[in-house]
Amino acid sequence: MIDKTCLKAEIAGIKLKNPVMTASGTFGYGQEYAPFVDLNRLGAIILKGITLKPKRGNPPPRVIETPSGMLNAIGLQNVGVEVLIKEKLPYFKKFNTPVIINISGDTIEEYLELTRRLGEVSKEMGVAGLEVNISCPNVKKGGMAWGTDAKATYEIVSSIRKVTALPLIVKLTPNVTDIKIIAQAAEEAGADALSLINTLMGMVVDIDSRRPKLANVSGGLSGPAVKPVALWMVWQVFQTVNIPIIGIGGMIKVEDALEFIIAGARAIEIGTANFVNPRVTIEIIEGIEKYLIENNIKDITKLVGSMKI
Amino acid sequence: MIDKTCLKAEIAGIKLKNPVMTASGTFGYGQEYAPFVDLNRLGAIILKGITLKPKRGNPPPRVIETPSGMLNAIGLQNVGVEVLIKEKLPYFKKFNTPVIINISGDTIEEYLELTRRLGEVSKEMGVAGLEVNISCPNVKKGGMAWGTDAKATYEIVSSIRKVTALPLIVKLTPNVTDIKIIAQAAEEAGADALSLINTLMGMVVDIDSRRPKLANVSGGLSGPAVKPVALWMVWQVFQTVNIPIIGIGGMIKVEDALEFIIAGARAIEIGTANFVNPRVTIEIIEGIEKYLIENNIKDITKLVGSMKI
Amino acid sequence: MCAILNIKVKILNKEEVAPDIYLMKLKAPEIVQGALPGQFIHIKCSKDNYPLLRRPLSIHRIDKEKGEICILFQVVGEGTKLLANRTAGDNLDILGPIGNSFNIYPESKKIMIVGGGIGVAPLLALCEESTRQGKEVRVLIGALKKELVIGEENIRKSGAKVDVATDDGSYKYKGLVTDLLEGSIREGWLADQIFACGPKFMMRKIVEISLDAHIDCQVSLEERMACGIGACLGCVCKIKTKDKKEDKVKYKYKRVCVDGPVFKGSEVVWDD
Amino acid sequence: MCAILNIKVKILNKEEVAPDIYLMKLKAPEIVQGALPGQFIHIKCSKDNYPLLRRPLSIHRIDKEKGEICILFQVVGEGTKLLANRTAGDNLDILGPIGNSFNIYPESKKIMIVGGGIGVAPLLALCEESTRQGKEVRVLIGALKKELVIGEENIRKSGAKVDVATDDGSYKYKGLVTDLLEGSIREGWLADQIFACGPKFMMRKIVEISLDAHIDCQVSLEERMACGIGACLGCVCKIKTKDKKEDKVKYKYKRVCVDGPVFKGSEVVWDD
Ligand SMILES: Cc1cc2nc3c(=O)[nH]c(=O)nc-3n(C[C@H](O)[C@H](O)[C@H](O)COP(=O)(O)OP(=O)(O)OC[C@H]3O[C@@H](n4cnc5c(N)ncnc54)[C@H](O)[C@@H]3O)c2cc1C
Ligand SMILES: Cc1cc2nc3c(=O)[nH]c(=O)nc-3n(C[C@H](O)[C@H](O)[C@H](O)COP(=O)(O)OP(=O)(O)OC[C@H]3O[C@@H](n4cnc5c(N)ncnc54)[C@H](O)[C@@H]3O)c2cc1C
Ligand SMILES: Cc1cc2nc3c(=O)[nH]c(=O)nc-3n(C[C@H](O)[C@H](O)[C@H](O)COP(=O)(O)O)c2cc1C
Ligand SMILES: Cc1cc2nc3c(=O)[nH]c(=O)nc-3n(C[C@H](O)[C@H](O)[C@H](O)COP(=O)(O)O)c2cc1C
Ligand code: FES
Ligand code: FES
Repeated sequence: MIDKTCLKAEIAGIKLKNPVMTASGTFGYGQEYAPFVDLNRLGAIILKGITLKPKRGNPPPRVIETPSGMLNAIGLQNVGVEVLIKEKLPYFKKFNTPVIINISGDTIEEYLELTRRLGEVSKEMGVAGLEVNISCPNVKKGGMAWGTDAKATYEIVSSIRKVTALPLIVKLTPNVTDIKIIAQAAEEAGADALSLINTLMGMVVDIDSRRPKLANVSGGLSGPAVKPVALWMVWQVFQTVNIPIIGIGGMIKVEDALEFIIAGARAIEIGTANFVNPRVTIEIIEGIEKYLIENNIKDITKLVGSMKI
Repeated sequence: MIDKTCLKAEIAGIKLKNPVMTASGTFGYGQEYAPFVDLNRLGAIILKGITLKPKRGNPPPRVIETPSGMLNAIGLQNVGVEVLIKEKLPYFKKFNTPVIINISGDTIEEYLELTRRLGEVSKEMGVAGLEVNISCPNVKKGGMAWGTDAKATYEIVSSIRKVTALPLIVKLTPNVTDIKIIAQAAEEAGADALSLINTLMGMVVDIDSRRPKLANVSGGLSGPAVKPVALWMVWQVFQTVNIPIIGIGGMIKVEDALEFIIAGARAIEIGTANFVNPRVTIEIIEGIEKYLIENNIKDITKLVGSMKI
Repeated sequence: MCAILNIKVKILNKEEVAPDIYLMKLKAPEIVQGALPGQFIHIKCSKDNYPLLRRPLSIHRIDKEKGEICILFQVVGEGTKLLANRTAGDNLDILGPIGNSFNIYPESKKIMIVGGGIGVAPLLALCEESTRQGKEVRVLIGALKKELVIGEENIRKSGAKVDVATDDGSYKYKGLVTDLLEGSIREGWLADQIFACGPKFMMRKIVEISLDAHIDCQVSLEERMACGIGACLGCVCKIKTKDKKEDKVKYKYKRVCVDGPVFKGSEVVWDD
Repeated sequence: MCAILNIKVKILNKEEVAPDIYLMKLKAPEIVQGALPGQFIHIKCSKDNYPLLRRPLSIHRIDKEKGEICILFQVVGEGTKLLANRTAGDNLDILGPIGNSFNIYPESKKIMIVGGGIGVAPLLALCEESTRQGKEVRVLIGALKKELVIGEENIRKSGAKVDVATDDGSYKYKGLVTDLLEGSIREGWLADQIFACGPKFMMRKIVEISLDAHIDCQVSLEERMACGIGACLGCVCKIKTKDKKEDKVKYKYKRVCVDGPVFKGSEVVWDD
């Protein structure tokens, strides 16, 4: 048995100590989890989705538990890019973990302006890369509309590509007939990496009031319930594109993370599980290391996409 | 409080004692559940998907549990329509519950021949209607391909419509970008009712062997995990079409069934839950009746689609 | 406010104090020192991941000497049912203490505390702290019926004067606890602060009464939670904003978990 | 075969008989009369719906007089872990008895029973029935190591001759249980029937041995199950078909749950 292994990963040119990142919207602005997690140990931190202007978000109730999952309809409540730059990013100066900004907009112009603004400050504020959210199911305009159509995906990604040299991760929605086509469009448009999946559209009804349980009617399903769907999509996309894939969806224990890596994910994002176990990211990092050592795998890259069928 | 309520439903001209049916593939050929369920009490029985010729199905393992759900890749193993007619349908002569045949094929011609054959014997053998499966994710040819494209849906449904006067229920797949468009195509093509959802595509990986846990690689996700997705789709389709909707997906207790009815389902199908609790259909029928009485609802049709948003 | 910890605490005792209402004592020396009345803990009710999310429960009692806290909860669904099935000796995975706590002003002399149903849960700790600070404390408890009146004895023991209203009149005053509040104000017992926790309609009414009587009022809100630590923005409530010109809607969303759960009554926007 | 019932049975007793291996006694008068060696029950391990599906476990022992059955199981995942946590007095929701059972031919005089690991579970009932019918019974038990040898004593008590092989040699013969089988055949103890249950590779080897020795052999197969009653077609295994001309592949899928779990060794197609 070997006694050391290499967990390093490189995604879109971003160098990661290990492949474990935090999924946007589930780790706040990072600081909230600092009491539980040594942020220096994470592969990367992806912050709550940001927009050009602050966003109020949807009315409550915004979250509801479902069997082995949850629906959320936060509606992208966020402080806006300027407050992010002024008040949230400085916090990360003391850490050496890459910070990736998840961006959203109602229009292409908003995405572009946001990208430019983050580009301007990227060196100074330590923005390692952008994750372009074209898959948010909880906002009226924009959001998922981009991610459900290959042409729209190509258009927005290539537009963003033109205005930035920052590493560009495009986050895909599972609410599509064929995610391979969308993935290809994003790759052709210049994405450096793809992350998937965002949430599945869902609803829960209150049988007493006969109303939806979420004020927004629908919400996005996440958590263990969606893991099989996410894994299947990662595997599909892995066979289709040449850029790295970040797996997301329902991981709550190390075995789940390993499944994604074996199915082709070069890195992974942990979302809902943070709510259940705030130390889950660290436990998964340690678990991956243990698995690699026990299986005599000297470098995690050997495991990526190693699934035999 | 009222002391009696009416559970009757009519779907595609088929008269049901109550809205609770069994989902295809989860109730075998009916007889398997007779030790547990008085088949006369069911709204309708939908049998395992049938094809023109017998089908061997996929190699094992074919099923695997997932968080609050399961994946299956049976691959439509079935006895073929002739054995169905000769050996399976006669059993139902002693019951007065409508029997609906779920049909599949590799080509339009197969669907048509199957439809014609079942039409020929429908009077004699008591075939109440057909559920057209254009949404099976576990077969190589045909299957889901029809259900993921509006044009293909229109083509196959209108072709079948031309050769039969039998009540026609079209079963939709959730693996699409916009189920409303598919639903509309089926309605325009002459479907009498729609049933949704079939299973979501998913996969599970064995981290020891680094192989998919299902021999077929992917399978169809069902069970409580998918309920929020199914509910959302039922609600979407309910707002789009004028024909009745049969809700399917993850129901395991009466509250779940009520959610679907409130969201627009005139009837419901219970699938995976039969495996967990073989008497679940009866318990749900009784529970719906209790709810209606307690809420002073004299007729279940008042509840259908009563969701306020 | 001290940092939120994620720890395993031992269940020392569990008791069904009223039908479907449980009192549970936890050994939690790590968090008891920093814990304040009005704060809550976020609990993993089962040993596996089903149900998935944690459940927020108020800190009912804080015993700094023994290093113990109590929770008082009603079984309403799967999470609380599983929690009620946990037994003494078991370890419970909790996050806490969380939230801003009730703010007792040093200058306040008279404190009115109003609890409805299981809403009394966070109020015993508040009551004990208020009497400890030498305030004159009155407590009004509302419940559906006699068996569901909880905490009366402990609250009285803490030195507060207690009155009870039951909806069906099976115990003491028949009617709403808000009637008692109005009565006491009419009688001239004017508190410097009112604290309330209970059903929304009750708190809303109490806020109205307090505004009419010009008494400062704090309420403890509830909302469905995911993270419980301020990260997910799932648990928001509407809080009035100072009349900024650009802000047409005049409210913003604040997180119940870490911006609350206690808010000034006058700031809460009650809708539906 | 009697009808499959869905009943609640009381757990009378639970015991950890080896590391992570539990013996559980159930009061099940409704099903014990019709139960046969080789059949199984399909168990809801938890009280809620997580894990979702039932778990199949063989009937280890049938006590018709007392109306009791036993199960013997190894904790390998969530379902069996939850089952191991259930306690005496609890009710267990089961479906059963299910399956075709081992077929002891009336004319057989000598019976060889081979079990590997937890595969001995269904074999005690078979052994007791065989000796009851007056057969001469030999049992070979294989295990990884001494602590994991289970059932030896009860099997011996039933009147059978028992031999044991452990992989690490920590108890009796060091090596595979199939070595013992080959040895006994070499020594000239030729059974009329061989029954086997255990890991796939072991059963495959036993079938080979039995074919070479021209001894009729039955094996009990395992496959992942959903319904457990023949409806879902989830649990199939490959069974050879009589050489029909049209059938190129020469096998068909049969359901382990109701067409099995016991199959003729010579009919099973072993792949991967
Ligand atoms: C800050 C805070 C403190 C609380 N303190 C206490 C306490 O001390 N004692 C106590 O008994 N309860 C308290 N609650 C409510 C408690 O959290 C819920 O009753 C519990 O989460 C229900 O979980 P469940 O799984 O049993 O029910 P579920 O199955 O989740 O839901 C059952 C019903 O309970 C209601 N409910 C569920 N979650 C919440 C929630 N977060 N807020 C409001 N209603 C909810 C819903 O109406 C639902 O229909 C508190 C809630 C908050 C937000
Ligand atoms: C007819 C039949 C009779 C059985 N009798 C016994 C018995 O008497 N005693 C006993 O200990 N076990 C028996 N088994 C195996 C037992 O059903 C599984 O160990 C159990 O279902 C595992 O459930 P789990 O939730 O603990 O593990 P899971 O978390 O579901 O799985 C853990 C591991 O167990 C294996 N496994 C799970 N389900 C099965 C299955 N159905 N068949 C084979 N392997 C499986 C898998 O390799 C998996 O990696 C029997 C199986 C069958 C089909
Ligand atoms: C409360 C919540 C908020 C989320 N907010 C965002 C967001 O702002 N931007 C984004 O791209 N994804 C967002 N997501 C989606 C997650 O990043 C992730 O893609 C999804 O939850 C699936 O992963 P999980 O099952 O591990 O949670 C959010 C998810 C949750 C649960
Ligand atoms: C084991 C299994 C077999 C199935 N076979 C069929 C089938 O033959 N035809 C079909 O239309 N749907 C089939 N389905 C899908 C179900 O009918 C149903 O649409 C789906 O399982 C969702 O419902 P549920 O969550 O209640 O199980 C099958 C599902 C399962 C679990
Ligand atoms: S529960 Fe997540 S922010 Fe309050
Ligand atoms: S488990 Fe369903 S057919 Fe065997």
